[in-house]
This record gives sequence, C-alpha cells and structure tokens, in this order.
Amino acid sequence: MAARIVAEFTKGFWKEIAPLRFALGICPALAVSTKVESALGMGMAVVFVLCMSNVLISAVRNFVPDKVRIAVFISIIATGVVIVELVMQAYFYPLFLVLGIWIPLIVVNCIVLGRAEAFARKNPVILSLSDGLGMGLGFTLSLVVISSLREILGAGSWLGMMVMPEGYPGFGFLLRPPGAFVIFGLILGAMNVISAKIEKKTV
Amino acid sequence: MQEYLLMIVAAMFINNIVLIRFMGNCPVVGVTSSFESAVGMGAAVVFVATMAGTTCWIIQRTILDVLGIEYLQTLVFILVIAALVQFVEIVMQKVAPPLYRALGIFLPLITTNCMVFGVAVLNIKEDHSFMETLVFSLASAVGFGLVLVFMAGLRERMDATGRVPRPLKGVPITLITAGMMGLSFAGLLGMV
Amino acid sequence: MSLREIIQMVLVLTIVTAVCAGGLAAVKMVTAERIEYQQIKFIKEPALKRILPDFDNDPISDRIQIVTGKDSHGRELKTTFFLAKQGGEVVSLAFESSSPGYSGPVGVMIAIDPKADTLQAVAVTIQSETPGLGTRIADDPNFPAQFAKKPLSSNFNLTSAGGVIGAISGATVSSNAVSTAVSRGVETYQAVKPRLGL
Amino acid sequence: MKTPEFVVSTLPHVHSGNSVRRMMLHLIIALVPAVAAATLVFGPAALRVAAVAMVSAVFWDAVLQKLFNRRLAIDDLSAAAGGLILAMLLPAYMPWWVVALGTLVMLLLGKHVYGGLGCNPFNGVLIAYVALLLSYPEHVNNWPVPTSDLMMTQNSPLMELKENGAAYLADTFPWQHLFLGSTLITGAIGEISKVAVLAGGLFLILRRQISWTIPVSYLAGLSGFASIFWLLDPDTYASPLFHLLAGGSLLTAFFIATDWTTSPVTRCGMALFGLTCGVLTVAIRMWSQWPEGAYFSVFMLSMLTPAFDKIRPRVFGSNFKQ
Amino acid sequence: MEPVLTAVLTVGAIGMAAGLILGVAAKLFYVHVDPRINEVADMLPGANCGACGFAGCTDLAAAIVQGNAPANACKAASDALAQRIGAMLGISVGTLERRVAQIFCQGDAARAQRRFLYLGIRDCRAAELVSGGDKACRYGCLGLGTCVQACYFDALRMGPDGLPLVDASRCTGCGNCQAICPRHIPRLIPVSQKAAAFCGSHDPGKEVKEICEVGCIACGLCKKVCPEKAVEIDRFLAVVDPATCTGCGLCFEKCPTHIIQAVVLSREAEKKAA
Amino acid sequence: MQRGKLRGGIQFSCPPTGLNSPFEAVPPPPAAIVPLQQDQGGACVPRVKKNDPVRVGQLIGESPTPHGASIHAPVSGKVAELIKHFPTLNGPAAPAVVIESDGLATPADPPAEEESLAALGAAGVVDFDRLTVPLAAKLEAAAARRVTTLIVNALDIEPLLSSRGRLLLEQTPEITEGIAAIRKRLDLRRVILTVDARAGEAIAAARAAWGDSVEILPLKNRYPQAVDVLLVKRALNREVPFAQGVRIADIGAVVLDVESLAAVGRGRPLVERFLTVAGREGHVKNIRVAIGTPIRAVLEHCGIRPEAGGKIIAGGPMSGTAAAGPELPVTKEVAGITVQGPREVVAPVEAVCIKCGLCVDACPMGLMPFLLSGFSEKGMLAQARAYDLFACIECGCCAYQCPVRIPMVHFIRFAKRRLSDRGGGS
Ligand SMILES: Cc1cc2nc3c(=O)[nH]c(=O)nc-3n(C[C@H](O)[C@H](O)[C@H](O)COP(=O)(O)O)c2cc1C
Ligand SMILES: Cc1cc2nc3c(=O)[nH]c(=O)nc-3n(C[C@H](O)[C@H](O)[C@H](O)COP(=O)(O)O)c2cc1C
Ligand SMILES: Cc1cc2nc3c(=O)[nH]c(=O)nc-3n(C[C@H](O)[C@H](O)[C@H](O)COP(=O)(O)O)c2cc1C
Ligand SMILES: Cc1cc2nc3c(=O)[nH]c(=O)nc-3n(C[C@H](O)[C@H](O)[C@H](O)CO)c2cc1C
Ligand code: SF4
Ligand code: SF4
Ligand code: SF4
Ligand code: SF4
Ligand code: FES
Repeated sequence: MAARIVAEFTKGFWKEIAPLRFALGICPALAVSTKVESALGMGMAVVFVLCMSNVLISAVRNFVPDKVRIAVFISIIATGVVIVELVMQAYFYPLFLVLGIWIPLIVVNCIVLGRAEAFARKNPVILSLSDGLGMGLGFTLSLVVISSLREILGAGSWLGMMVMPEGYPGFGFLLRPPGAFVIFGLILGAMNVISAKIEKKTV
Repeated sequence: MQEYLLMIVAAMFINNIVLIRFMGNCPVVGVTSSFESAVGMGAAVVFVATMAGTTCWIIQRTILDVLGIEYLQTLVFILVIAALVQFVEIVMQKVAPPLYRALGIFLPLITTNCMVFGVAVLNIKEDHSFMETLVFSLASAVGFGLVLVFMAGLRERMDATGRVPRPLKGVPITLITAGMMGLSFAGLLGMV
Repeated sequence: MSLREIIQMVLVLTIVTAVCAGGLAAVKMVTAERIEYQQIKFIKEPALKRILPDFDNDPISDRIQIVTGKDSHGRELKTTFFLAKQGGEVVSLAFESSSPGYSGPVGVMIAIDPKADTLQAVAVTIQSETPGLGTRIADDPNFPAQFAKKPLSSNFNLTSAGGVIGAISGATVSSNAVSTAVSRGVETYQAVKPRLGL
Repeated sequence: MKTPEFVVSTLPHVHSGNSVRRMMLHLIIALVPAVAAATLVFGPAALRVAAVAMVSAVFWDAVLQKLFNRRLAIDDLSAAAGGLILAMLLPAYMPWWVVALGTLVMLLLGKHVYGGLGCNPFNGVLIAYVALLLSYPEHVNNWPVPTSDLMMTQNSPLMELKENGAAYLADTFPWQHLFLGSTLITGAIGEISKVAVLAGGLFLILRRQISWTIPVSYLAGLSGFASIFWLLDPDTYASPLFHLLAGGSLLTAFFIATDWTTSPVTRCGMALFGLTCGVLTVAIRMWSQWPEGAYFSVFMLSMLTPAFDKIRPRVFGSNFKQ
Repeated sequence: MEPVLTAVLTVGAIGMAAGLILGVAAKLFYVHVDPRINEVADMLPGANCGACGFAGCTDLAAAIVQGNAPANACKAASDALAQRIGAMLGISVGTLERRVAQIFCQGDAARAQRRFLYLGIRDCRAAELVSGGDKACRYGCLGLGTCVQACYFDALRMGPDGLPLVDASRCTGCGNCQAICPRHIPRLIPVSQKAAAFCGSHDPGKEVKEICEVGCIACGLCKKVCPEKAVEIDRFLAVVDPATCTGCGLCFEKCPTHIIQAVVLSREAEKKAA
Repeated sequence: MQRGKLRGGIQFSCPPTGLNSPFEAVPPPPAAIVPLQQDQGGACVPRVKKNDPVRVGQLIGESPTPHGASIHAPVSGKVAELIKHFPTLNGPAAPAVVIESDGLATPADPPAEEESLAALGAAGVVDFDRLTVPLAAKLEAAAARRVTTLIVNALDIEPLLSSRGRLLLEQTPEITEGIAAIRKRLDLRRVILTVDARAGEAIAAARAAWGDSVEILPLKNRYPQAVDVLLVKRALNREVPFAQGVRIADIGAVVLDVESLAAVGRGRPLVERFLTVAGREGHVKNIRVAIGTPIRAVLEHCGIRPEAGGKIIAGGPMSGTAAAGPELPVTKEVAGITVQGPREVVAPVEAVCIKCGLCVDACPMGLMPFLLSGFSEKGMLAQARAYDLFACIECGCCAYQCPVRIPMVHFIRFAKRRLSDRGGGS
C-alpha cells in the first residue's frame, strides 16, 4: 500500500504531469505563468482544491448515483475553489489581485474534474489524497517551469529578482499570451524528445 | 441595434474569447484534428454556452443578487452548467441519436471548458442586460467555434502537405499555432 | 430508472449542495471582516496616501458609509467616505467611484476639498487594462494630474466629448473610464453632500 | 552481382528547371531598388539593417537546421530572402540585436517548428515583425528623420493620420514624395520609395514569379474600401490615393501578401484573399490602435488560406448537364 | 446564523431543482447503454491500430460485448488479456498461441539483383508500381521500410543491409506489416516454431539462381533430410510445418543457399547476427 | 484555329525538326521477343510451340476476347523459346515468344477480306493512345453509342515526338483507306483532322487528298492537348463529363490516331511501328521498326549509345514510361523512344511542397495536385478521392512545374492504386 501511495504521488511529476502530458487545463497555465510568483500561488490553490476535492469525492463515492455524479463532484470542487478565493482575499490579497478571474476558473480546470472522474471516484481516500497532492504539485511544477522561462527570458528576473545581466532588454513577446503558447509548445516538444531518449535506453 | 452589431463583432473577433481572452484553449488543441469534430464541438458549445449564459444571468439577477449571496456565484454557476450539459446529453441521446453520436463525445468536455463558465461570469462582470447576455454569449461561442474551425483547416493542410517534426506533432504544434493566431489578433487591439 | 433512484439522486444533490453552501457561508462569515480590511489596506490605502493632503488622523478608521442610491434591482448602494482631518478639521474627503474600462471595471479614488469645492486629486485603484497601453492611466502620472485642483463644476469628460481631460492616445477607452468614473463620483458627492454633515 | 544501369521513375522525365533558389533569387533582386532608395534617403544605416537581417537569418537557419536534424539547406536562399523582407518592415536605425532576434523568431516560429520551408501556416516575417513590435515598440516605431541627425524622430504618414486626422495630409505629404520617396517622409526601409517597390513587384510579375491576382485584388480592396469612407467624409478619412501610397501598402501587395506558402493557390482564393486583406488593412488603419494595418491584415487572414483554397478551380468535365 | 441559512436553503433548492430535472429527464429519456462496453474498451490496449478490422478499440469493444466479435479479436492483446475480457463477459475464449512476425526474404543489397535504379517515393507499395519494383525477384523485399512504418508497436526497424528486422519482444502479432507489404514478406509464425525457410520465391530454381544468392532453389535436400517429414516443397518453395518440426537442425546444414534456418526470437541473438 | 479553350498545360518551345525527317527502316532483329500482352485487353493465348516455323504476320497469340487484338509474328523464322514470365514495360510479367529470324521476311497468307469489327482485332490493330486499347473493342463501343464524329489525330503526344505528323505526310493514302474502312463500320457525319500547325507539308497533303470531306484543324503546340478528352474539347468545344463509366463515345465522337488508321488501311496484321527516336539535343529520327526488336538494336541503328545512370524512355520525356533496360522490345505500347544521359535525369526530391500554386496553374484538369500528392503521401485517401483524384490524366504538367520537384504523378498513381485496391477488396 505504501508503495502505491508513493507511486500515485510521484506519477504526477513526469509520467502524468499536467498539463504538459494531457492537453488539459491549458488556459490557467497560460494566463498565470507570466511570473513565477503567480504561478506558485496558482499552483498552491490548485493543490488545495485538488486534494480537498479528491478526498471528499473519494469519501462520498459510494453514495453518489451515476446520473448526478458530475454535478455532485463539481459542487464539491466549486466549494473548494470558493474557499480558496475567500481565504486568499483575506490573507494573500496581493496574490488575489494578480490571479483575478483565474481563481474562480479553477473550477473548470479540467485537471481537477479529470482526477475526480479518473481517480478519486474509483479509489480509497488515502490514495486519492496522494494522487491529488502529486498531480497538484506536478501542475505547480509545470507552471513554475513555464513561468520561470517566461520571467527569465521575458523580463530578466526570477521570482522578482534580477538574474540577467544589467541592461538586459527583456523580450516582451514571451510575457504575452502568444509567448506562453510558444514556450508551452516548445517545452512539450522537449519533453517528447527526452521521453523518447529514456524509452530507447530502457528497452 | 447598432450596439448589438458592435457587440457581436467585438465578441466574435475583436475580443475573441479564445485568441484575446485566452479561454477555451483545451478544445482548440484537443478536438481540431479533424474538420468534423471541430464543427461538432463548435456547435455543441454554441448551444450550451448560450443556454448557460442566459440561465446563469437569470439566477444571478433573481436569486443571488436579491439575497446578497454573490460569493456563491462560482458554486451555483458551475452547478447550473454541469446540470445543463448533462440534461442536454440525456435528452439528445433519446431524441436525436444521430446528433448525439456526432456531438455526444464533446458534451462532457464542455463542463470543464472554461469558456462556457467564463462567458457566464463575464456577463455579470460587465453588467449586461438580458438581451446583451444572450447576444454576447452567442457571439462569443460563435467566435470560439470559428477559431476551432480555422484551426482544423490549418491542421488539415499541415497534415496533408506539411512535415512537422515528430516531437512537435499534435498538441505542441497546435499550441504554437494557436499562439500565432493570437499574435495576429494583436492587430485588432484598440478597436471598439 | 426507478422512483427510488430519482429520489436518491435528488436527495444526494440537495444535501451535497446545501452542505457546500453552508460551509461556504461559514467561511465567508469568518473571513468577511478581514477581507474588507484587506481590500481597504491594499487598494484604498496606497491611493489614499497619494491623493490626500497632509492629515493627522487615520482616514481608514475615520470612514463613514452612506447610502448613495439604488441599483437596478432596488438594492442599496453604499459608498465609503474617508475623512482626512487636520486638527480635528476635515480638510479632505476621499471616496471611490468606478466605470467599465477596456477589460473590466476601472476604479478611481477621488479626493475632494469640501470647503473649496475643488477636486484635489485622483488615483486609479483597480484596473485590468492592456499592459503598456491602458495601464498608462495608472502608470503615467501625467494623466491623473489633469484632474487635480479643478473646481467641481468642471466638465471632467474627455476633450473629444467636450470636457477638459486629454485622452491617452491609443487608450481612449481606458481614459474615458477614468473620466466617467470621476464625473460620476462628483455627481454622487454633490447629491449626498448635505447628508455628510460637514 | 550485376549492378543495374538505368534509372526508372515515373513521368515526367523533364523539368522546368525552376527551383526554390531561383525563386528566392528573383525575390532578392526585386528588393534591390527598394533597399537602394532607402539607402539614398537614410544613408548606410538602411543597408546595414538589411545586411544584418540577411546574414543573421542565414546563420539562424543553419543553426536551426542542425538543431532540428535537417539537411543543411541554406543555399536555397530562402532565409536570406526572408531576412531581407523582414528588413523591409523595420526602420533604418534598428539596433542590430533586435534585427537578429527578429530573424531568430522568424526562422524558429515561421519555419522550423513547422518542419521547414513551405510548412508554416503563418508568414515568418510577419510573426517576427509583430513579436518585435509588441516587445520593442520604442525601436520598431522609432521613425528617424531622414536627415543626418540620427537622434530625431518624426511621425510616419500613417501615424500622422492616426493622431492628427486627415485634414492636412495632402499638404504635409505631397503624393509625389510619397510615391518617389523623399526626405519629407519617414517609415520602414521598404516603405520609403513606392516606385522602387512597384518596380520590384512588376519585375516579379513579369518574370512570372508571382501572379498578378493578389497584388491587383489587394490594391483594389484597399482603395475600394478607403474610397467609401473618403467619399462619405473627406475631412476625416484619408483618400484612397493616400492609403495606396502611404506605409506598406505596395510592399504588402507585392511582397508580403504574395508569399507563396501562406497565401491561397487558387485564382479565386487569391482574389478573395487579396480583397479581404485590402479591406482589413484600411479597417485596422482607421479603427485600431495601430497606424499601419497592412502587415496585420495579411497575418490574420492567412488563417483563412486553407478555407479560401476550398474554392477550387472547376474540374474538367464537371459542368455537364445530364 | 441567518446568512448561512440563506445560503443553505437557496443553494440546496437549486441543487434539488437540478437533481429533479436530471432525474425526471433520465426517466423520460431513458436509453439503455451497456456499461460493459466502456469497461472492455478500457481493458483493450488503446493503440487503435485497426488490425482487428474495426474502427478503433472502442468499436471493437462494442462488437465484443454485443457478441459480434470474439473476446480475443484484438490482434495486439495478449492471451491473458483476452482471457480476462472473456471472464468479465462470462464467455469462454479459446487459447491461441502467440504469433510473431518474421522476415521471409534474405536478399539484401549484396546478394540479390536489382533490375534498375529506382527513383521515386520511399514506399515499397509505390515502388512496386514503377515497372513492378526494382528487385529482380518478384518475391523479394524492396527494402524501403513500409512495414517498419506500419508497425504501431515499434517492433520493426530497417537493418543495416536493407532488410527489416523484427524485435520479437515488442511484436504483438497484429499482422499489420504482413498486410501492408506489397510482397507479404513479414509473415506471422507461432512463437514455438523452431525453423523456417526464409524465402518467399515460387519461381523455379533456375530463375532464382540467376538473380539471387539466397533464394530457395527448390532442390528438395531439406525435405529429404528431415527425419520428421516437416518440410514440404510448395510450388518451388520449401515450407516448414511448425507442428512437426523439432528444430533438430539437420536441414540447416544441407540447404545449399542457407535459407532454411533456426528461428531466433531473442534480441541478443538478433544483435549478434547483425 | 482551336475551338475550345484549355486551361493550364505547357507550351514547349522545341523546334519541330522531326516533322522533316523521313521514316528510316530498322533492319529486322536476329531474334524478336514478342510479349503476348501488349494492350489493355489481357494476355493472348500462345498459338505456336517451340521450334514451330513462323512467317511474317502469322498469328502467334490469340486474343482471349472477341474484340481483343491478337498478336502476329513480326519476322519469319522459327520459335526459339516460350518465356513464362517476361517483364513488360509497365511491370507485371507476361508470357513472351522469342522468334529466331531467318532474315527472309516471308509473308504469311493475307487474311480474308472481312468487314466485321472482329477482323480489326484479328489483325491486331490497337488504338495507340496512352492506354493501348484494342481498336475493335473501341469501335464496338463507339458503334453501340451511335458515334457520328471521327477525330483523326495527327498530333503527336508531346512536342519532341513527330511520328504522327510525319506519318500523315508519308502515308496519306493508307490513312485515307483507314478512314474509309471506319466509315463502313460507323455512321460518320463528320471527320475532323487535328494536326500540329507547324506541319505545313502534311496539312497540304491531307487537304489535297481529302478536300472538304475532312475538316482540318491545325493546332498550336500545347502539351497535353493530344490526350483524347482534351482533344475533344479543342476540336468540338465539348467536355467529356468526368464521371464513372462515361466515355468520349457518349458525346458522339471517337478519336483515332493516324498510325492506327494507317494500319487499318493497310489491311494486314500489325507487325511494325512508326516511331520517333530522340537522343540528346535535337538528335531526332523517325523510324519504322518491327515489333519485337529490342530497343538496344533500334538505338544502335540510330547511332545513340545509352549511358549508365541515364534513362531509356518508351515514349516522350513528359508522358513516356521509363524502361528497365534496353533489352525490352518495341511493342504496341511503346509510343516513341527517348534516351537521356545521367545529367538529364530529373531526380525527385524528398522535399516539402511550398504551396506556390504552380502545379494548380499547370493542371489542365483543374485539380489541386499538391493536395492530391500530399493526401497520397499521408494516406488521406478519402480526401484524395473527394478532391477528384480520379480525374487526373497523369500528364505530368504539375510535377514539371514544381520548384521543389515533388514526384506528384507517382504519388497520384499510388493513391489511385490504393483506392482501387481497397474498392476491389471490400
Ligand atoms: C502589372 C500587371 C498587371 C496585370 N494585371 C492584369 C489584370 O489585372 N488582369 C489581367 O487579366 N491581366 C493582367 N495582366 C496581364 C497578365 O499578366 C497576364 O495575362 C498573365 O500573366 C496571365 O495570367 P494567367 O496566365 O494566369 O491567366 C497584368 C500584367 C501585369 C504585368
Ligand atoms: C481584373 C482582371 C483584369 C485582367 N486584365 C487583363 C488584361 O488587361 N490583359 C490580359 O491579357 N489579361 C488580363 N486578365 C487576365 C485574363 O483573364 C487572362 O489571364 C489573360 O487573358 C490570359 O493571359 P495571357 O494573355 O498572359 O495568356 C485580367 C484578369 C483580371 C482578373
Ligand atoms: C475582377 C475580374 C476581372 C477580370 N477581368 C478580366 C479581363 O479584363 N480580361 C480577361 O480576359 N479576363 C478577365 N477576368 C477573368 C479571369 O481572369 C479569368 O480567370 C481568366 O479569364 C481565365 O481565362 P484566361 O486566362 O484564358 O483569360 C477577370 C476576372 C475577374 C475576377
Ligand atoms: C513575392 C514573395 C514574397 C514573399 N514574402 C515572404 C514574406 O513576407 N515572408 C516570408 O517569410 N517569406 C516570404 N517569401 C518567401 C521567403 O523568401 C521564404 O520562403 C521564407 O521567408 C523562408 O523563411 C516570399 C516570397 C516571394 C516570392
Ligand atoms: S518487407 Fe515488404 S514492406 Fe518491408 S521493406 Fe521489405 S518490401 Fe518493404
Ligand atoms: S512486427 Fe508486424 S505483426 Fe509485429 S507488431 Fe509490428 S506490425 Fe504487428
Ligand atoms: S498529372 Fe494530374 S494533377 Fe498533375 S497536372 Fe496532370 S492532370 Fe493535373
Ligand atoms: S508546384 Fe510543387 S511546391 Fe508548388 S504548390 Fe505545387 S507541389 Fe507545392
Ligand atoms: S478550456 Fe480552458 S483550461 Fe481547458
């Protein structure tokens, strides 16, 4: 069991890392990845929502009739999202201002409902928690990677600190949404190359 | 009349929900590999987004605003959308099986399409009247569908006469292309 | 699909949604005060600091809320006025007003000298305009400066609409949002001035 | 083992001799007059931008071909030609690193991620141009006064139109100056002398490198749409002649909208494409935040190229009545 | 407490309404869908290779559940998986021995003649359209690797000598390569088969000799020497019967062109041979 | 001149030197190899055995169908061998008869005069169009559809070739006979001659022989107007509907080339061909040669030495079929002989279409060749069909113009084959 918990946790970091592996949850990944800071904030919000929804859904999974399954799941998810929204407003107000409409939009982040459907409704609470934590942290990792590239190349800074040499002019294109698409696409391509190499080695 | 026309043009093109507001990207990447599925998804979204937009508007104005529980907007809207999508699915499966076979696989995807939810929220944020909500939801969804169809056209041509590097095939190149489409729409900045 | 199943469906959905809503209401109640304070602190305070003249009180504590009208659904609209005092004398009063911008509402904080009936200063509080373009209403100090020290009777519209405010080129919509918000704010102020008891 | 002696392949066994290299060479030659005119007006700075663009484009092309594991094919001159076209859209005093970054974007996003020459749905030059415009507006929209003083800038004709309206355009910018190019006006390297661009364009048409359909329909769409507004209100809206001669209209008509890869291939598709690009050019000039809409219009409408190409030629024998 | 009550009552009511509408709709518009179809589809490999003759895995799943296809219809599924599917649906599944592809041509560039220099599309099927293919032998491998591209499971690659090589550990026996090859040179054999004659030429020995050094010349020595009578000559070509062949290897020595050989399925052995 | 306009195509500028070069006879070969399948009608049944003596014009392979074209001995001597699998020009192997010549050219007894269509088949005459079709079968279909217009085609398939134009000049009487023979079988109201406008002498000869009974239509060179459907458009300004099973005969016309008509006019079994041989740069000769003569012998006679790495083309450089080697014999399917050196060989390139649209402009059929070949390459066969793949006449104009040299005709053929295989299979 312990091994499975670890496996469910770690798969979220490479094998099933979202949204890189599945083209789901793309919009927030693009929208909040201009800065590493907001990426981290968004990631944490998703981790919370994902863990909470996975656990609750797993707990109630045996009582929910199939036809209202989605409605129930999504209500639970929405509750998590609103809690995040309220708590963030109360305690991390500047972050709330940056993330704006994308906080409520976590509710439609395909990853969250995706995990509910694909995992939590079939697995016990503890595994669901591990899955949610892993997938959520993996999502955070993706965002951090994308936003690091965007922030460093686009603005010359990382987490607000200047990391490029003095006088680096930046490349504003990368800070705009089209730049996010390009970075996202190129990272995916790079991952495919690496995966292919790994696979070749292991066989 | 004129402001509605302007709103339609703005929602469809100038502030295109996908290319300018960057919502609803998953289907643009996911279901544009063939022309037919792009049209199917587009049609399904136009239908659901319009229904959801107006229903949510009514609930917001007649219940949430009146009772002062606006903070439950997210919960209520998504509940409405999820129920609506499922309702459409159930009815369509019985009443129009061919349509269901064509569109059915897209319906569950719509629940988690941020564009539908986003349009419902935007209607409230921008203080639309009921008619405006109807027009805005419809036009935004049509703008979304157009992007799907254009993307499918580009991808069909790429498939037939292109040679995308293997690691970039599929999702990555579609993302980059979506980015390029968005980049070109920078030309419309400042209109309206 | 038996009746029992339908009842079960309805029951489960009702209970889940009700519990969710209840939980949220509780969270909301717990956080409400803190949220209000945070909003004031992060949005209002910097703007207040920028636009209010010298004062020796805490305008955030010295705030009064007044019903300034009704919205389209007949609910009351409240406006918060922050009072800046010097030696117990109100030297300025600040409040927020807003208007839709290019993408989302634009909020402005307006400081008014109640004695002289002049607009002392204006600062943008919230906005989500296009970076580098519409955001110049907040980043470019020259734009809000146009409002300063003008009598309340001025026409705060853009020059293109016959007013005295020059728009930022390429960002007319955002500029218009600011000037509309100011005009509205001044109107509101004029309407409730007697009730402020100054 | 006996080695086989003769080659067998499918018909045809002869070829026109046309090649990408030949097409690109024509393109480069066609742009020489425009570069020459800009050099006359701005001095060697214009030549320098063109050179930096071409050299860096070839360099990036080679690097990216290596990176993407492709056959090295810089000798097809496509990168050089693309770089030269990009230079046409840039001001003469562009810092070299912005130019080089532009060619990198052009070749990466406008060529290699899609699999190389001919696979890109959007014109690399336009991708690079818009990326630079959004990132470095201060460099891209920095129009030098065409005199010896490098530090001064002035409004290009289209900026003048955007900011100060149409009233005095004809006095500020006499059409002869717009057409021939002069120190009165400023703009990108390829926007200086319209007569030079026209000469290059006609050269391409006469050498059958491009067909006349897109240029003619583009200019028709542009002047037609401009005329409507001009006739309604000549004080607010610029004349069609101004729209034709100002900014990048002619450059776009002959060198941008005609880009083989991203424009339609059928006659009808080309005509519709040109027409809509012309209309959109004027619309962007009139209503958006940008002074110039020519490049954006082509960029945007190449999205529709596959759709335009659905209007196919009539298939032989398909119009019979039974 | 009042705000909580408002929230609970309102949203609960909305939830109830949604539940009611869905419930009534589900009752009114009831359609029976067999849930087992999805379960079977989940179990299938999901490669959508089409070797089963259906339009993808889900299609096959529906066919299996509805009894229109046997539980082991998926060519790419292991036997154990077919058994599990059968068990789930409560139907019995006959066991079939796993089969793998082997290449039935050894005429590489050095040992088989070509009639001309082919210039054209790098696809064996297309090459076959140009004057019947450049190989002098009508049964020989054209070497352009169409089978390699057709394998969904990466089990084939082009060897250094211009003939495809099979990685038996990856081959699922789906048979796509055999179907797509214009000369049907990759052929499926049972994994237990010990020996095979790796040639496909039905031309008379004299003609074969002129154009290929490693073609079956139908001399019949293998047939003569085989103690189990496992080799037959079918229209000028030796064929080994897997059921009777014991892999004794007597014929390997005798075959003058060495086309009859042991079947080697492990990867290491294949590497050694290369 | 022309009556209907064509789109696309290519105007070649090579001079019509071949029109002025008289036919030279190539001496009969010591051993003639006669494949028993030389047209679209299926393999003939051998009617000789090894060591049988044969005479010129003697039946050696009989058509399996009533209106098919039989095959006759081109030389006299004895049957040296019956080969089972002889590689033909277009690929699949067919049986062949090898005849050792005795050098005497003893003629066989002339066949009985007969007016049935089958007699044309028995004489082995075919229509020398791009697809060699038994003439009897073609005329039978024409008669069944009450064809009233005959288009006599003296246009060569492509500019480098000139044998038809020359044949019109040298064998006007035979062609006249041939037209008369067709008149007996079809109820002709109109006969139109299409001929290269530059073949002045031949036009004069035809005018002198036929006067007003034949409309003479000189045409400016434009490849591939000699393809029958396009020629009908040129001559009658009518398009043959592009639909399954519809043929030129359905619009009341039949196109016959002068070589077939001359063969009919001669009234003897078909055993020789009138061809143009083209070597490098202007080395063009017209020859008359016995069927079964190896191409190598023909080239030797013309003084052309093919080089290794080059190409030997049965037909012209645009529409000919490359032969595997010089040992292939002249047959009814050979439309001319062109030899290319290694430097002239056009190598198709593994490149990607740049969407320049030159192929679209060039296609006489109004197709989108770059899409067709792309669909073929990527296996998108349904789309290829939807884009009228089967309307392609494989003229090669698209690939000729393509700046990146995509082997488009090969791709198109490939797609057609895959689609028809699939259609046949299921
Ligand atoms: C600058 C220029 C403009 C032309 N404009 C037209 C035109 O508008 N319409 C036209 O029919 N031909 C025009 N022509 C003539 C065409 O070039 C000529 O007919 C064309 O090359 C043949 O095109 P097509 O073969 O595609 O029909 C123009 C030629 C030039 C050089
Ligand atoms: C608007 C327009 C104007 C045209 N004007 C001419 C023209 O003036 N001269 C011309 O030869 N072709 C013109 N064409 C093209 C002709 O329709 C056609 O391409 C041409 O007659 C044949 O080209 P060619 O003469 O080069 O073979 C024009 C086409 C269009 C669409
Ligand atoms: C706007 C427009 C104007 C045209 N003008 C002419 C023209 O002046 N002369 C002409 O021959 N064809 C003209 N055409 C016809 C087209 O060029 C047509 O494609 C062409 O005639 C094709 O046949 P052609 O090239 O042999 O003439 C025009 C077409 C359009 C769309
Ligand atoms: C008339 C003409 C215009 C062209 N315009 C462009 C262009 O605007 N952008 C471009 O990338 N390529 C253009 N090309 C092709 C270009 O030289 C080359 O294909 C690519 O730039 C390679 O990246 C053009 C070619 C021609 C003949
Ligand atoms: S086995 Fe068949 S498909 Fe594979 S390379 Fe050989 S000829 Fe081609
Ligand atoms: S080698 Fe052939 S049989 Fe084996 S998996 Fe690949 S395609 Fe299928
Ligand atoms: S080969 Fe076919 S597609 Fe190409 S030009 Fe000729 S008819 Fe058109
Ligand atoms: S001619 Fe060649 S490169 Fe041009 S569109 Fe046709 S196939 Fe593509
Ligand atoms: S559609 Fe926006 S995240 Fe999936």
